[in-house]
Amino acid sequence: MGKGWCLFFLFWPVAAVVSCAAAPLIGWSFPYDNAQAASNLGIRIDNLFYLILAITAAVFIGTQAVLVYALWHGANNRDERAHHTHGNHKLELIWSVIPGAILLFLAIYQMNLWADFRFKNHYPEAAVKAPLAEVTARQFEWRFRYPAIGKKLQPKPQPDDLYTVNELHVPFGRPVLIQLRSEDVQHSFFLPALRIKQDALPGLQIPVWFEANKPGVYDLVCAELCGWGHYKMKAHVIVEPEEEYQAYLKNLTQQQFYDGLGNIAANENGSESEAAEK
Amino acid sequence: MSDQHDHAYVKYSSIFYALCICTGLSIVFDVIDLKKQNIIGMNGVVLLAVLVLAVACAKALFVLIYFMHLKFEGRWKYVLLSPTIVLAMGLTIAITPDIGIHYYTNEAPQIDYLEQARETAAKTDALNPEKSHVE
Amino acid sequence: MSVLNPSPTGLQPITTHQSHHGPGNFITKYIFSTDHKVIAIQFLFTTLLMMIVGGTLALAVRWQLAFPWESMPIVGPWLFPAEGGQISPEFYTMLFTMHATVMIFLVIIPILAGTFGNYLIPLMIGADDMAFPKLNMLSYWFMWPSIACFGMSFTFAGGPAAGWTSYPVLADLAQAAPGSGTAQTFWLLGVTFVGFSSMMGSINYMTTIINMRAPGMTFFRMPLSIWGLFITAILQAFALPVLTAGGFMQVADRLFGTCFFYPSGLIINNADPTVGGGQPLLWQHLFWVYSHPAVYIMLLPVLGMVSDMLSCMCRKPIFGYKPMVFSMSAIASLGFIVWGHHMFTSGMNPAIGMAFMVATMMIALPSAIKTFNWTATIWGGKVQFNTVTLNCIGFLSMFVVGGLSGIFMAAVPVDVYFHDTYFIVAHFHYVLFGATLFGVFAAIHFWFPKMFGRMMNEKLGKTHFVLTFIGANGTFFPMHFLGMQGMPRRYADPYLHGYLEHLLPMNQFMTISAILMGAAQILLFINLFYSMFFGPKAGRNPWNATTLEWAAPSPPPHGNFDFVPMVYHGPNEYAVINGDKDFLMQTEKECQPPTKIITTETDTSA
Amino acid sequence: MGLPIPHSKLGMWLFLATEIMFFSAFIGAYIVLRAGSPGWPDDPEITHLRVWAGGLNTFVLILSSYFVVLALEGMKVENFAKARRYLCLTLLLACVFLGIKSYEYAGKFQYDILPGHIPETPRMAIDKSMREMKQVVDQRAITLSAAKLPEKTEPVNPEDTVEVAGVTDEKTEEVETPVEELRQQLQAELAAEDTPAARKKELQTYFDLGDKYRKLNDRALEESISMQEMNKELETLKQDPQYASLMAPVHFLQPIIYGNLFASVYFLLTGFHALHVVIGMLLFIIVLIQGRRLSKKWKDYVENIGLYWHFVDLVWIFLFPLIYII
Ligand code: HEA
Ligand code: HEA
Ligand code: CUA
Ligand SMILES: [Cu+2]
Repeated sequence: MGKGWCLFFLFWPVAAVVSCAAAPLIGWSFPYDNAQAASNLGIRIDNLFYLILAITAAVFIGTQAVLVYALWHGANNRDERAHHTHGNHKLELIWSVIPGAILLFLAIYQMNLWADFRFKNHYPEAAVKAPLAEVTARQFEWRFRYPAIGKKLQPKPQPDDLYTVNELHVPFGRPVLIQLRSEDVQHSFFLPALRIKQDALPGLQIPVWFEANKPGVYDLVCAELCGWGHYKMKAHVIVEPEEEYQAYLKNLTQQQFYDGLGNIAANENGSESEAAEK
Repeated sequence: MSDQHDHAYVKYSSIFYALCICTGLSIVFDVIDLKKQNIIGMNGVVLLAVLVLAVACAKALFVLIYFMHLKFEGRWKYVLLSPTIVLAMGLTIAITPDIGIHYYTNEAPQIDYLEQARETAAKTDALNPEKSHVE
Repeated sequence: MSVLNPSPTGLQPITTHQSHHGPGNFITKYIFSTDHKVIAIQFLFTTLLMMIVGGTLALAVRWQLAFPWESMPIVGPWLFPAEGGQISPEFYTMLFTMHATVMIFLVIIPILAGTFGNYLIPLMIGADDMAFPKLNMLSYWFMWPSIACFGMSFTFAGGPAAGWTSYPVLADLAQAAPGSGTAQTFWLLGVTFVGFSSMMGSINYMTTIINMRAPGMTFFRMPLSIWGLFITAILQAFALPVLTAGGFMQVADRLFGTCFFYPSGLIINNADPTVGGGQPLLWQHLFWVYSHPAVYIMLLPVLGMVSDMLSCMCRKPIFGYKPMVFSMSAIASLGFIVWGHHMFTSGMNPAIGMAFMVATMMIALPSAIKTFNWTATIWGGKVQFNTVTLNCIGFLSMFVVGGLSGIFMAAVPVDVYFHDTYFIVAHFHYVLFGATLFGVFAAIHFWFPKMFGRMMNEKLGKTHFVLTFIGANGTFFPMHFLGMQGMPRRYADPYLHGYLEHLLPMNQFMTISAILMGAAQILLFINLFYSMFFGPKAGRNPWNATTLEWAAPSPPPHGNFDFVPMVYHGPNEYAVINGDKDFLMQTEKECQPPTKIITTETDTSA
Repeated sequence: MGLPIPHSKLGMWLFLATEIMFFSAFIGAYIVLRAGSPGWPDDPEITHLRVWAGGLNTFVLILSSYFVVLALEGMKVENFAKARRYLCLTLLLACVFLGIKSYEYAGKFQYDILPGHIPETPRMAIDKSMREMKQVVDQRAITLSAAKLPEKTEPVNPEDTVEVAGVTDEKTEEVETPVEELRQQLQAELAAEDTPAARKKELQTYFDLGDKYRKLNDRALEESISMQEMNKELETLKQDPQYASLMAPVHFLQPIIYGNLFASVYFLLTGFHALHVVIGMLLFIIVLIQGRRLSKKWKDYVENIGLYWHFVDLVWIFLFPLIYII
């Protein structure tokens, strides 16, 4: 009887480990392109993930193996009485210090990565100097505001700014910075491919930087509950080479300031509604 | 304790007077209007806050120790009250970096209002030197 | 089954019920009872009822995820005739909000503190009742206004629409979530009422444990269950007022035009810009200051009870009693300083984010100590494979999975990716369902004989365990993979997004597992009700356990003990070397020499 | 086993610990919100906070705390008459406290310093004044015509504004009393020969006020009026005996930056404190209605409510400097 149960409790961790090991092979892993992050920071995050995965896998296999072994013995214990003990100080010490050391190591190990991602004084200077765009989340769409070509992004909207909805173009190969804000409730700027996530908080303007290293079209989704349409804040981030990006901006300027007579009225106010594509 | 209650009785009234004096003291701090001054290199508001809160703590201690008889209680009072106070203060301190100070750009329109108010105040001051109510 | 003879070691039997007015008529006996055991059983049935509600809501959530926008079977056409029986996105939001609310506030917290806290505390420390029996009764009856409020918010247009975390601005302003105006207010009131209920309970438990222990029951002779419940009560007492305060602020925002949680100038749903000045992050802090300790409130009693049960079922003293106590205290005190790990991506100051990350990493340490101590308790024991043990082992292996996934999220950079994806959902279902509920199942089977005087059916119990275990793993393990693939939580239709399209089959598999798991719960209910009336009679001490409650009659009478409880040693004296039996109850001064054959009396009181 | 104090007292102390957490959440929220809001209003001229009122209340509470201690002394020596006397005095002082508090609240209502009501810029203030004045004028039109044609003023059908259950919050279009129509009727009435003189005078006042409003409103819309000027205009109108009674609901408005947050915090903190005072009063009343039946049995009870009352005092001791002085 007892042995059957031991097998039952053996079966499940084995299944878990096997499915985890098989996961990358059958695509149950990070999304896109061979589970490779599309940014260097993302790759570092993935590596941290794999490190933790290795540690936790070892801990998981270890604890489950010992558990099943102990159960197996306990089930077959023919002694009249169990072994009488109230504990063992040395053992307690060992199994407090070792996990403690591992955890402390993990905590310290990741600090740099976190600092690079979020500490303002670690942001790449080039990106901070010329923010790419302002991203405004609202129920239930993403709005983007680029500065006019050759100008700098101002905190307040300017008449010659360029606007798009639900489509953000980003050049690759250089770090870029967006100013994230929200017009109504809380949203979250989630770019799975780049392992970027940052909530858009009403009342704050949060700078987020990233550096895409692969061209492509990536999904941008909202990861903070923002109302009934939370699931449909669907947008794309299009990562393209610098020239294409510049061309895109030019094109956008033309579209937005076309006065219907074949002229580009670059300095008149570009109304939002005109720019809204969808 | 009941054998010495006469003694305690006298004490209660002196505690009461001490509390009144403290209250008077904090009103005095308000009246001399420390806010506008800059004493010993300290921002007036901070100095005022430190002073009146110190007075408040003194008062609180009086009430706790004598009126609430903590002086006569066993050691459980420390076990109960010290974690509470640590948690209560810790809570405030822990949320200060997020809400009391803004790490990211504060977009509150009030900041613009403040700017506008300063401008108009400067204008009206130039026009008529009367005190205007605008902050 | 050997029955303990309560008198050999000089226990004085109580002949008259001193100081105890009799139970009175039906109403004071069963409905407005002040007897902690009756209140506990009231809590038990209420929470089990609520579990059906919460579970059914979960199944509706799963239905939408597996068959998006398809008409719900049976109830759909009746609920939403207009939409052709399909779940609308608002309704989906309400579903998971209410699912979490019901499960957390009306199932897990009350079943642990309300049922087991009430039942076990006086019995295990040798008191005749709680310190404040009337307050205890009130704490049960305050559940009902809260159930009523949640019910109201459920039926109101749109339902509460902000998740169980109720983040402002969405939850704060009626125009932010169309239709949920009044519902959200009712939701907040409901939370406030459960808050009052837990508050009264926790003050009562603390007072009882501090002041009413039987002679000889020093703190370090208390069973670990009592330690777990005691620390839980402390956590609750210190953390809950903060949520109550925050809740009042949010209610004021909604009803009285205050503006604690929203800034000026928001244009929501095309309404006029808001006039405010507050900050949404403040709510998140206040909420998690309570709700992180709350997740340990949902765990610590189970940690304690599992320790006692495992020790009994392996016939071995718990390995490292004091380390167990200290690690529970460490979990509780560290639990107060890690709340920020829910807010890593919320726009909080990254420096304190780092501090919270270190604290969160460190909180795994006491959990590790506990895990290893349990394993060491099993090691070398004589394991009895009954339902109780199986659920305990189930608890252990699920807790390790849930805890280890917590480590990923504690790592801030990784959490940046995992935050608000299904990885989180996997994590907390492993700890909440996997750990806590399995612990609760074990505890129900373990203390059922004491509560009702009859044993539960083993076959049904084992079948229930196997099906639940398979169902739970089948439902919740794949959630890790969903999370890795970046599927955000709280999505009514994730398949709208290109990179998630292919996840439908996996979700369907999970839904089938969930239905299996839900169906398995029916066995539990059958077992409970069948055994209450037809189970074999249990004596005083069917498990040969050592703690005080097993020395009392089953079920214990009003006033609990028919002798004056005296405690001589620690709670888990199993495998004693030279006794006539392999355990020594806390009431027994020393073992009888093994040669002497003890005459077992049948239950004296029943 | 346990501590050498009664359960009730231990329970009370534990409860007070939870109360400390409760108030520290409020106070902490206040402190951080204030620190995070540049330009928090602290000028008593603007916020209408009266330090003397707060100070007096502090004194009142301290005195009442002192009396509670004396009452407990009375209980200890079984001098129940003394205990009752002092408890009565405490109750009285609690009433005084609430009296002063309501005086302060009344002041806030008078200046409309209420959460959600406060304009934060001069423009908002002007707009709000104009809104209030428009309401006054329209209301006047309605009352005037109601005096003539009572059936015209049936209240708006309540069902029209009730939230329609289901999909959205959108209110069905509000059925407004067509003020413009009323105005024309009144105009005709004014012009008519047979209207009594008193009535004519009333009507004339109404039209004059209406004109004044429109002029002011035009200037407000053109943004050619400053807030000071606006307030001056309103003041002259209010001073005018003709309009004084009509203009009563119109406030002198001061823009207060972060005023709404300030008012929110003020009412939250003092409101919850006042709630605790009221609960304390109920507890005292429970003892006092025992009358002569007060006996030794009640000593613990008095001690515990005493502890509670001291705690209420303690909270105020912190609220006073935090709200009134800093
Ligand atoms: C009973 C409930 C419970 C418990 C016990 C825990 C335990 C833990 N939780 Fe969990 N958590 C929740 C319930 C719980 N959690 C809920 C409900 C949420 C989501 C709320 C929401 O957003 O809706 C959540 C969310 C949550 C987050 C936020 C994620 C996000 O939203 O971005 C984080 C991040 O750090 C986290 C971490 C942890 C950690 C580190 C532990 C640790 O305590 C775990 C410790 C245990 C172990 C580690 C296993 C045993 C140890 C060993 C075998 C030793 C060896 C191990 C090592 C050396 C690694 N949890
Ligand atoms: C203790 C807490 C607890 C428990 C026990 C559960 C149990 C379950 N949960 Fe829950 N869940 C939460 C707490 C809990 N959950 C929380 C906090 C959230 C977050 C909400 C938020 O985002 O705000 C959440 C969110 C959540 C989601 C994510 C929704 C989303 O983000 O979009 C899902 C999806 O699968 C889910 C599924 C389930 C399932 C299938 C069960 C099953 O285990 C349930 C099984 C039990 C039963 C079915 C009951 C028994 C029923 C009967 C006996 C009746 C008869 C049976 C039938 C009709 C079949 N839960
Ligand atoms: Cu925007 Cu979710
Ligand atoms: Cu947590």
